[in-house]
Amino acid sequence: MQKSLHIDPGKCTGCLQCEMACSYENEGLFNPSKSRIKVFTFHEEGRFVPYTCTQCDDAWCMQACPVDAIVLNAVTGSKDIVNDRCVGCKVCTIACPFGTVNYNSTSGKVIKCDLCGGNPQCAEACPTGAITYIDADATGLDRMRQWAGKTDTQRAAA
Amino acid sequence: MRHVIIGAGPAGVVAAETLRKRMPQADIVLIGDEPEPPYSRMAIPYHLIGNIGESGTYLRKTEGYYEKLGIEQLQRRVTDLSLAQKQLTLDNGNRISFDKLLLATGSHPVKPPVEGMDLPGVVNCWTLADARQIIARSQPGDDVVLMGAGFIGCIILEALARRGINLTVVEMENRMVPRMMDGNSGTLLKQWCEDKGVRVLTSTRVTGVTQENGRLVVQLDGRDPVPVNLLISATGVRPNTGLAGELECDQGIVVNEHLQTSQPDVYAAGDVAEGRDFSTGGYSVQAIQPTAVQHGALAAANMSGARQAVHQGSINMNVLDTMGLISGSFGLWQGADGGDSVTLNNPASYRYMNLQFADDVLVGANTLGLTQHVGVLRGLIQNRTRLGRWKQRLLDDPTRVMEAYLAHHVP
Amino acid sequence: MGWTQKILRVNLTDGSVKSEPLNREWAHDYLGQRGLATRYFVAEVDPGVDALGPDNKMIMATGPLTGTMASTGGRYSVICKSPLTGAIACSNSGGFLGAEMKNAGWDMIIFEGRSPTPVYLYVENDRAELRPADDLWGKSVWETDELLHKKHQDPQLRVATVGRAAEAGCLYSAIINDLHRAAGRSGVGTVMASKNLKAVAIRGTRGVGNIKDPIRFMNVTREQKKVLADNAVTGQGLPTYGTQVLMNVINEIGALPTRNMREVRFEGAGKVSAEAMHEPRHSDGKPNLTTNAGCFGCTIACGRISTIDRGHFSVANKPEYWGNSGGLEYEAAWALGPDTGVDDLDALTYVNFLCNEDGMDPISFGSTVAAAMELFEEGAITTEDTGGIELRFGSAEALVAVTELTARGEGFGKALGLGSRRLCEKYGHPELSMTVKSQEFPAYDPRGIQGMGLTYATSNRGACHLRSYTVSSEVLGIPVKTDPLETDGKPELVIAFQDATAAVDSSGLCIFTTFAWSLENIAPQIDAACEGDWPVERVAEVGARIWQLERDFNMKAGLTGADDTLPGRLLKDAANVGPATGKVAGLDQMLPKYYELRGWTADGQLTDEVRSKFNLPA
Amino acid sequence: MKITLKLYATLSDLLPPEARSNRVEIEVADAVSVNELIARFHVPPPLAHLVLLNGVFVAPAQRGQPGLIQAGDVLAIWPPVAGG
Repeated sequence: MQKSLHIDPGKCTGCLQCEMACSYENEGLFNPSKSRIKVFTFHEEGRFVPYTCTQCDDAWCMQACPVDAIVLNAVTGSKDIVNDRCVGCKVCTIACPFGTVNYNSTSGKVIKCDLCGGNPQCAEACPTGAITYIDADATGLDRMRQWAGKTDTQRAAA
Repeated sequence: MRHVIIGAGPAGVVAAETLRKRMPQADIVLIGDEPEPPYSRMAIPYHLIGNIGESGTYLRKTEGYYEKLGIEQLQRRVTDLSLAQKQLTLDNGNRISFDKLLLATGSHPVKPPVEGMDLPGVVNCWTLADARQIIARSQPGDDVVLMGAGFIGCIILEALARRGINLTVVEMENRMVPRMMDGNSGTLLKQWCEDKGVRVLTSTRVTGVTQENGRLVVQLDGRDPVPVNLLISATGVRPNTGLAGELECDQGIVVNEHLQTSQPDVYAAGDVAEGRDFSTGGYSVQAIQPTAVQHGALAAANMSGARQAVHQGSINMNVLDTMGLISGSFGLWQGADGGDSVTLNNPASYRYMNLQFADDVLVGANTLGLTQHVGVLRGLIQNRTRLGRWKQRLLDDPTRVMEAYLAHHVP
Repeated sequence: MGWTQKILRVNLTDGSVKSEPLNREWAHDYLGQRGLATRYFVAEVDPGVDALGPDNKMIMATGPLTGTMASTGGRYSVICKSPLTGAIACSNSGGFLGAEMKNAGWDMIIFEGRSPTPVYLYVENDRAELRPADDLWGKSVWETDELLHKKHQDPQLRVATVGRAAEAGCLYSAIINDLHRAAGRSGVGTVMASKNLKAVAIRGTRGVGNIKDPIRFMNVTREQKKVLADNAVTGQGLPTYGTQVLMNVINEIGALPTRNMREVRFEGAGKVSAEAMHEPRHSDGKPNLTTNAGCFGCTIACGRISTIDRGHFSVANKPEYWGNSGGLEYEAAWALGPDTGVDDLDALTYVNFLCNEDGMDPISFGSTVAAAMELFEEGAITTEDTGGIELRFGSAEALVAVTELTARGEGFGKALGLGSRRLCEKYGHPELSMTVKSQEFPAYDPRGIQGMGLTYATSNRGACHLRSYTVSSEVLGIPVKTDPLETDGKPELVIAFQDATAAVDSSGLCIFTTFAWSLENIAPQIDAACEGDWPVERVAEVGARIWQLERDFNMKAGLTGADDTLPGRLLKDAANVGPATGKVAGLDQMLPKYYELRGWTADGQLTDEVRSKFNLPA
Repeated sequence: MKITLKLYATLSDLLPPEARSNRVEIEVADAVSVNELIARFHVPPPLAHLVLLNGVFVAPAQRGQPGLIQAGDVLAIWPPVAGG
């Protein structure tokens, strides 16, 4: 059974442990600015929303990449950046309508969530259960993907 | 069933892949007229910088990729196309017949109507062959003029500047990237480049090129001529419509919402196609990578089967890295009639943001210095998200686009 | 290492900004944040300096664990000489600014001099510069935060700023970061404003690395987070009810200072308690509390995010206050509520918003209003002084009116901005000021919690609960229960808490972890991160050294043992209700022993022996 | 005899419905112990952490003693809590 990240904003306190865990796993530093998951604060509403890539099926980023630097991870279903191939053209950053592929000016390449190869550290670190890594069926991922489908003008044919 | 695709750029390659996925048995022929494996022009600047070798520009990296998919590749120029006979002729005289044809012939650099553009030392920056010339002819200390500060010109600026050459950019419009960025941001981009030591002459025309003592002399209107070792011409591209024949053409080959040309078995995709524009609802040539890919996949879907895949229109968008300053443009960045807009302009920090609305829907944007979550600008535009009270919030502070998006799309 | 080993020195007088290496020897003796910044401060500033003059300095300092994955590792402190107390000021804040500073690559920022015109400091990693703030001067904290975000077009920018209270000279002005987290006490915001420094805006993208043993650090911080999660207080109580859960507790034991500490129980406590914040309102069916929130890296998340009833008189025509913002914490709720006799939860929440919006310490502010109310009821001030406000105990309308005035430095708010001691002296009744070293009390009556009497009297920054929170032991039984009415053993308890707190305040962690953690849990986290060996004993010794150093500065600044006292009301007027009935604060039974245990002379001066034991500067 | 019982924080829900502001007046046997009341109102023993009789802490060892509670007394109970 494929798993996916399930995010429950109602449980999030905005502590950013997820961002630190992510950056530590991927960059070897505690550095929220380089995190693949980002917590957005809705001050007026008193709401915190962690957000990252939903690993959508016909990934826009993957299709738009001109140099084959975003590939499907057959095990986890994630769409992974191949650093050696990425030239930093940023086309994927504008192609992703979810805003979850970001340019890292330090490396000159883009970064996105790769589910830490199947052991997402954000979920490990989350103290409140706002981020969990569970069976894809239970995550409401389908709902997200439906929406992705609406965005994806090509998929009318699918 | 034989599907022939002319053009081995992103539109052609994605179309071939899509066809194969949908039609395991079909003959698929991919014809490209350059002597390399299908590659990406987008990646050429990074090759010029030296970050990647030529193979780093290739669209697909796996060894034997096309063979494995059973896609027949021909490195040939198509010299003639007979729609009546459903047959094309290659430059070696061979003829190929097809059941369905995709024209993904791309575009070519415009040759400005200026005397001397044929002289040796005048090059385009479009193909890998051009890149080789530029690398060979721009040695440290050389004088180079880059003619045109459009998308291509800007994206190779850093590569040129890093080669240690003495660079002058000449642009006839009043700002950089005039077809992508508005006055404020285009002007800021110029200032950025000048701060980095690049001479940028806007509102300046090249009036002619001559040859003196083995060097070129670039004549400018109202300014002293500039002697150079190399003149790079990057003044825009035009669709390669040479094979269109009796197909309906305007700027490019006109296609309907199925990417079909006026001839039912002939489709067009990518830079050569004049397809539906998401923002305007009209038809235009976009000549950008995401649109090429979208066209290719959609055209192939229609070529492969009875079901009709409808193209809702591509959103015109661009992202550009000009010597480290990142700019973006989305949709109707020039604004919609009667719509509201908001601008944040901080020249001191090279940050700029302009959002354009129609009613309470985001329809366009220009950004400078924004690298995080930029894709949501596309998401908001393409979903026609009704922003409600978030419109006012964005008018108050346009940097909150990600929140505006999440507020509508996260339960 | 933990430290970035770089400090930023900002000279506001000449506008220069420069980087210098961290003094590692001092870091090894004082750890970071509170301790290390104090070490720099005493080395650079004459103790006799005018707190609001250009020669005072202001240091913003992180700890070695700030910006790391250690739970609550997001703290920073502000150190300067206090204009309120004349003693050393050290105010600690959470939120996200401290971690951002560390992410930008700085252990601390030292501000010196005074800018000729309003400026703000913009820091983006290595790049730091002073920029004009003429357009920000006169703006509230919330407006400044928004303007800076727009100016830099960076939603991730973290901002610490002063509001209009500080600009108007209010002596207990806070520095507010992230809209509602405060370096609140002792007027550090007043010092910042006196330097014409409006704000500090930081963006750090370098990250925090430099951990001595990263694998061990990840393991030990993970284990310790589990300790916090499994503990009933830090895992359940604080996230659910926040610090406000104390309102009913302290009232029940008869130690809730009420109406300027005239009484020890407040009949309206329940209406302004944590439990009340959970109750759905009659008007809109929503509770005051929307959610709990964590500061950077905090796995406890005690922060309150609250709304005010839109129909409440305080905000009825002010939609800008209808959204969520930082809600009531216990000390603020007490000072604004029981101490002023006001039991209107919406009014207190609104006043708390205003304290954040314009940067005032709600403890000092509420206590000062309480003193003013008593002055009013005694006839020492009249509506002529207050501009027509009937400043009586229990009046929510009066409280709201004077808060608006004080936040903006208008009318009678100017007098309230002086703080309780100066206000009461101005109107001829110094005995009505409930202060130590001119700083207002927090929310525990020493008649009912004896250890807090000694805590207040000996606190190095004037009356304060956060220098040694013996309530933890005397009331809550953490780590062991002691009798709150007993004075025996309290000097030892106070010293243990004072030293441990100084160490925690220097680490980058939050003192609230100590409801579940002791130094035994904290030292291994420091040890895994920092250069050298950091056994528990060394961390404890750092705490003791810091305490002595702060005391030393205060003595050199002209304070004496005579300042280690409490208002007469607490020493002479016995509690008349509850368990403490008949009791006064037994300070005289504790202070001599405290001095002795500290190794000080009978009049509270440091000895050469102590100086040499702790290797204090001359 | 009648006494006042107060349950706070997470224990609030264990109060009978007639309780107001976390307090309720109850009828108890003359020699009732604290522990008997803790059991009667289903307070899980580990959550009966802070037990105050008329504001004075009742140590765990005293909670089984009969006769500690007098008519008119106020017994207040909290789970482990802290603040500051």
